[in-house]
Amino acid sequence: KSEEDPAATGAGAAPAASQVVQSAAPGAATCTIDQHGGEKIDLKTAKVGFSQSEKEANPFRIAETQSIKDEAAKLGITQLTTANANSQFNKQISDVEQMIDAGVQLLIIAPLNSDGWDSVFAKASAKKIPIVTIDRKINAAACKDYLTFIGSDFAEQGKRAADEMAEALGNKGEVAILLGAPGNNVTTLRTSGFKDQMAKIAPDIKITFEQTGNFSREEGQKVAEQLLQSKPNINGIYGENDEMALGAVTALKGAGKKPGDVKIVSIDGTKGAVQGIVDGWISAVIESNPRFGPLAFSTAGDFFGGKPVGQDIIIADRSYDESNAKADLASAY
Amino acid sequence: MTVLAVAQRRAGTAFQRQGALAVLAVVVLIAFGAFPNFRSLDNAATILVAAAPPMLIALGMTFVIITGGIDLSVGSLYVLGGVLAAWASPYGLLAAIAVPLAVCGAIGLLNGALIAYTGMAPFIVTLAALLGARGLMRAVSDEGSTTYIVQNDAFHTLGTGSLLGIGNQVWLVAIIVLLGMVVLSRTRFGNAVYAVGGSEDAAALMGVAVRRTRIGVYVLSGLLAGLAGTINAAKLGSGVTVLGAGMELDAIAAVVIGGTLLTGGAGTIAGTVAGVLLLGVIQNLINQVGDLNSNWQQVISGAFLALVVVAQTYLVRLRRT
Amino acid sequence: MTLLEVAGVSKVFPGVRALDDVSFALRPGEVHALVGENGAGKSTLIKVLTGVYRPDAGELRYQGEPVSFATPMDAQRAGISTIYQEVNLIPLMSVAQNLFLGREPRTTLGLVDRTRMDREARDILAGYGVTTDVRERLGSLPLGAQQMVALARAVMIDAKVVVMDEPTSSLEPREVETLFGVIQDLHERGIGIIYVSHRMDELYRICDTVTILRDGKLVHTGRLADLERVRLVALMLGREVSDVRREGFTVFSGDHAAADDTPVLRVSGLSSRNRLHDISFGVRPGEVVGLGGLLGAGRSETIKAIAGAYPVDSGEIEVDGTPLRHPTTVKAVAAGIAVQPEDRKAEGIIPGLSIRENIALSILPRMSTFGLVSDAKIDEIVDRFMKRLRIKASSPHQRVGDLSGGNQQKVLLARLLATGPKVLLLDEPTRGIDVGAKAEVQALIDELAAEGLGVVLVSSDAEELVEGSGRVVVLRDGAVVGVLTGDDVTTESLLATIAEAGA
Amino acid sequence: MTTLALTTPRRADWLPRYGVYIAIAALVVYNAAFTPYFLTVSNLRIQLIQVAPIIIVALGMALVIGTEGIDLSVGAVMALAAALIPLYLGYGVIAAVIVSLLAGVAVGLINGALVAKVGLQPIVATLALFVGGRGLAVVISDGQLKDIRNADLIYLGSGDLLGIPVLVWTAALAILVVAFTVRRTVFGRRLLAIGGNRPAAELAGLPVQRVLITVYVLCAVLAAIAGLLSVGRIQSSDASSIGLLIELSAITAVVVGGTPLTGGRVRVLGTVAGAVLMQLVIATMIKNNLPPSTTEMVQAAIILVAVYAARERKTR
Ligand SMILES: Nc1ncnc2c1ncn2[C@@H]1O[C@H](COP(=O)(O)OP(=O)(O)OP(=O)(O)O)[C@@H](O)[C@H]1O
Ligand SMILES: Nc1ncnc2c1ncn2[C@@H]1O[C@H](COP(=O)(O)OP(=O)(O)OP(=O)(O)O)[C@@H](O)[C@H]1O
Ligand SMILES: [Mg+2]
Ligand SMILES: [Mg+2]
Repeated sequence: KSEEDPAATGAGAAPAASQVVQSAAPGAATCTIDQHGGEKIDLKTAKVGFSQSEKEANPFRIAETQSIKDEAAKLGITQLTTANANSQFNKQISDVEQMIDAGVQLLIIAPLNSDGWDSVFAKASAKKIPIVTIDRKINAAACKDYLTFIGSDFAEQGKRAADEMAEALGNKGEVAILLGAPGNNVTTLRTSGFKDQMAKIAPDIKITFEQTGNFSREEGQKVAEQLLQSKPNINGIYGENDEMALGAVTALKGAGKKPGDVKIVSIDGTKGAVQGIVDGWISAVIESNPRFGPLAFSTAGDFFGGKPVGQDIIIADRSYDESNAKADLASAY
Repeated sequence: MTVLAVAQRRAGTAFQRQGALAVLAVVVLIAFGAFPNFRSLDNAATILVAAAPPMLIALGMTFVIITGGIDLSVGSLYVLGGVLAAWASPYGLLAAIAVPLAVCGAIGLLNGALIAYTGMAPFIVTLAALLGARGLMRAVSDEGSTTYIVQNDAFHTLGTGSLLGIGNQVWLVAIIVLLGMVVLSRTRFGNAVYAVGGSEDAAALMGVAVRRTRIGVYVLSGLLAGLAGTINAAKLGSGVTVLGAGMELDAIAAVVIGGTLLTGGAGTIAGTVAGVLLLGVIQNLINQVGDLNSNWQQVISGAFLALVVVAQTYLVRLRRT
Repeated sequence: MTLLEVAGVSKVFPGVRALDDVSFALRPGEVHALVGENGAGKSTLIKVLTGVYRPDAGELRYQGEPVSFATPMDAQRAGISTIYQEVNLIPLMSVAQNLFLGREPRTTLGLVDRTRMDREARDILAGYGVTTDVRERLGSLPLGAQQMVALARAVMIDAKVVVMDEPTSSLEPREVETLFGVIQDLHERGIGIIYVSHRMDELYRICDTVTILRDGKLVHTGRLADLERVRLVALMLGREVSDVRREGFTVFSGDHAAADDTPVLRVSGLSSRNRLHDISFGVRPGEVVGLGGLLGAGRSETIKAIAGAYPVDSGEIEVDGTPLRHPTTVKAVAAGIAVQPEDRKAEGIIPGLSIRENIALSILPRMSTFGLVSDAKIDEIVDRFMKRLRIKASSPHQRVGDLSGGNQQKVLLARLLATGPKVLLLDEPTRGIDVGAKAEVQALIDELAAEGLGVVLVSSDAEELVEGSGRVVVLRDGAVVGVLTGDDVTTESLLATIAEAGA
Repeated sequence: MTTLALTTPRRADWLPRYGVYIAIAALVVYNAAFTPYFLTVSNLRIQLIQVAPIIIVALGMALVIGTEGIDLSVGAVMALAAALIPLYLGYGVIAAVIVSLLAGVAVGLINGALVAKVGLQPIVATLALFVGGRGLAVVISDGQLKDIRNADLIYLGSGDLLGIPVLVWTAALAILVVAFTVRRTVFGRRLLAIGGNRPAAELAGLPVQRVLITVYVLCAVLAAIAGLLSVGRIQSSDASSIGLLIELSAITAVVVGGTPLTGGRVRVLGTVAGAVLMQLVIATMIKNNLPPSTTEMVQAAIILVAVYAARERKTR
């Protein structure tokens, strides 16, 4: 028997907001099965492999894996094999290679890292297996090494976070960044995007503190505690994911601050964070939608059906603030 | 220690070595029956290629553990090696290999020197090295945000190319493992390694150069970890920075499953090889099962680890009586 | 011309001045006895001579040249090889490897030439009466054989000086003879020998000169022949010749048991794996029962089996009439059995802990209320036993690891006695301890028997065994091959029994 | 044997004993000079709160290391405790706490049995649960991070008692209990004896297996306590990240505090000091906004220096 969870009640009932593609710029590169190679097959009977990068232990990964599985089930794809690399890159490489050996005809990969896929590409292109990479991009040639990338633009997310922060602070003040795991592309892009945009739109906002919270709530809280103690006059905290932002919220409570004393902006759009907006602790959350299932399979379907598919399918991420938080809470993941 | 205890230990290690090989054989047979995909040659090749870097690391770890020591820094050195290799690749094949080996060897030397001359516990010295080497890796890759791309075809083929359908690095590792066996069982250094682990004081009184031997094994371990990172970089085509966490523990587990005594003085490379392959095969099987939740995977790996080690110990007991 | 010489060496350990301005000289071809009480500084002096310790003061001269050995290896290279007090070989490595470690024969490729190594090892060891398979782990050999390997190793390198620190302490008579043969041969080859032993008769048999240490100081050096036995002992102990003569050397006064007493310990049909076969004997209160036999006969195993430290397959053990089922060490101690293991360092003392902690170890529950130890109670007990056993230490808080062999042994005995046992199992209680301490320990055993304890005594020293025990049970290959009682308890009949059982 | 009075302290003996404290002092001085708002109550409070769980775990680890063992599973235990809390919070905080402590007991029994009865090397015995334990914890909490709203539990992790955080009180209590156990109790002395020479302890009739199992249970229970307090502190239960890599921090604290890995000795206050030292290092790095690379290399250096100072010198 577990504690009643008001946030949970009603959740799931509400329609999970599925991904929407940004209206692709005209003339954006596309890819067809002739360009890529390989023969047309029926997705239903195809052997599909999905390689997840991190443990399904945070909302994003859970939702991502689930949506792939659900969609496969929905389309009646029976031969779906999944593997999880538990954040060990070498494991992900051998996971995928093993799938190729097992003769999968379509690979959906959530890469742990953007580089280091040469051996996989070598193996896959030999068998002309199309690779759809989701959420993180791989630094290689689309339509050749891999088929297409479906996901958010992390730098863009950083930019939008900067906009929200600038607005919340009225273009002046001191801001701290809770960085994600060091060396992670997501971290790098969400940081650069935020900084560049901030420098452009609000030069009076100084970024005086950057420490990693490793995408975890506990570490986010620890770092935030140290921050608030040694920089009492900080005005804003940018969390590169919701977990760290929520850690910061706990830290603020601990430091006796009131909602709104320190503006918090973060990225992901998990229930907890959106609830945080409702409660007034968080100013804005940029969504990073993990429900890749429908888009991934429809793209693959089009591809095998001979239709051209975009090489860079960027999804339009929503954003939450006090205006829509309450309404959209249920559709957050 | 009483003479009998030693006799038991002896029987123990002898059996444990066979034990690891036996368990491996059993598991492989079961897999053959259960999973059609497991039987393919490609799959075997995949397992071997994936096992190549851990094999090198476990090889070095075997030497260290036989001297009664332990090396926790290998995981970090592995990543560092890869990053340095990719970073140095533009300067040619030689540089791509020499630079990581030089740096990792140097860190191994530092480990060994501190352990041999200050009498600090290997566990803590190499734990510090684990942190230090990782810090160094972040420093050269500006906090890990830059991933250096391998820019040397010769080096690249070392990782991706293959000979007789088996990856080049598998051949390379096989050769190194064989060399390791010779060094351990047929050279004075090898004997010294066993002697130091068997009884440091006795070894010293018998005129073994204890310090030089200790330093030697840590340098070796450092070099092999660095090389593991290097060949891995050659395979991945870049110096990935998000690797190696917990690699040291996998290596230790493999060595122990291979029947090497953590207390030192006894152990074989053949056993270690079996240990590494065993872990690799298990991983492969867990994947064969298809959609197994990642957390369950961990539970199973843990349970299996306990199972193997406990089984061995009891088999040893039986053997004793 | 002197071969090896030290002048005015001193060595201080925390709390102890182990060597105090000691001088010592060894001539070629001389067999030089180095004697002294436990803790006199013999081993320390040897370790200074062989580069294990660096002296705090003093000069070391070798073949006339001043030298200082940084490591034992340096000393070895210079031709000084040593057999240390505790067998210092590597149990997990093969006999041959132990013999050749560091100087293995190599093939043209520079690889170790196993076949040649094994062959040579076999030939060399044969000369020392060791005929086991040289590829066996050294550890599987009996201690005696191990000692022989150490000896062979020491003599193999063309040494100019051979140092032996209590080499016979774990040798059986036959092996001792082999050893003396070797020494004789070295002597003739003009090699200098430093010989440390607590066994008087050995010293007088083979040594030319003697140097006596007491409390780290030099008290006498000169020709041994000119030195009367009692006088030597008097010098060692720093007592008057007269009282030494009065007390004599062995202090056993004989049997205290009344024939009709019911046995306090009864062992019947004890069998264990392939080491012990159907061993039965009883010990009456006040009786000292000796276990005789050669090394490897299974005496230690017998004792450990009784103490619950060695698996028992069948057989019964009764203490004071109450049977001890599935004995564990815990049950055994509770039942009143106290065991002093053969290997003091590995299984006896806890070197890192203080004398105090070691003595109180087995009786902590009695020293405590509700699990809280009372230091007052402990101090009282510890004080009593340190006095009674004359334990020599800077304080009850000294690390036992830093004590000399004899004193470590006494601390161990103190721990056993503190438990107020009914039965004492003593495995080589006087191995490697000096005449003074030896006499004290023997007297103690006697005294305890007189108080009505049952004692089981294992000793490789036939004399001690015979004089100490009222009855001797002779073992061989883990089985009883004879029991000596009454007037039969003599060295001759003991050796005879062992011999004929062998035949 | 002329005996130099032991009362005259040995040369350079104070260094091993007080090295850690000196290091702490040095660090405090540095921060006082260069870090704003360092010498403030609020800072002391935060550092204590953050170090408390590590101290609690390290104390258990110190006991295990005292027996010449090591326990890699403490992080997994924290995760298990954390995972169970929300499942039973419905029955009230007491129930939840008890359940999570029981989880600790269970893990401790397994580790202890593997070490004492089966006779595995501690590092291997606990490696199994290190690998599997966290996975199990995440399975139990089916991968979900669960927010905690139970006031009582939050009080345990975030509340104050007489102006001092409950977390800190708990750590202080744990220190006292462990110190007392080691110094004054039969169990403590036996523990040290076993660490000093196990075969000897067996022959001396000590209940070796029982003591060993108890030690591992104690260690795991302390870890469980740390786990549930952390849940109360971060006001959510995240089995996948709670106590991650804490085993290394704990071991570091113990060894930096001067407890030898070879067993036979346990330095409780040293362990606490070790934990505090490492906490101060991290705090200093964060407050001065240094990148991870620097932090890690500095940590490495400090560990080496501290352990070098605290190491046992061999007389030669
Ligand atoms: N490593 C050490 N640390 C501290 N004290 C020591 C050390 N080694 C020896 N001692 C002390 O030095 C003194 C001499 O010890 P040593 O071993 O030389 O005596 P010994 O003559 O060999 O005695 P035994 O006949 O029992 O072997 C003893 O009091 C002993 O306690
Ligand atoms: N034939 C044998 N088979 C197996 N182990 C043996 C054999 N002979 C000796 N050993 C081992 O060698 C050890 C050394 O022999 P040890 O001298 O201890 O025998 P012992 O009869 O106990 O003599 P003592 O007690 O006088 O030393 C024994 O404890 C035993 O474990
Ligand atoms: Mg001596
Ligand atoms: Mg014996």
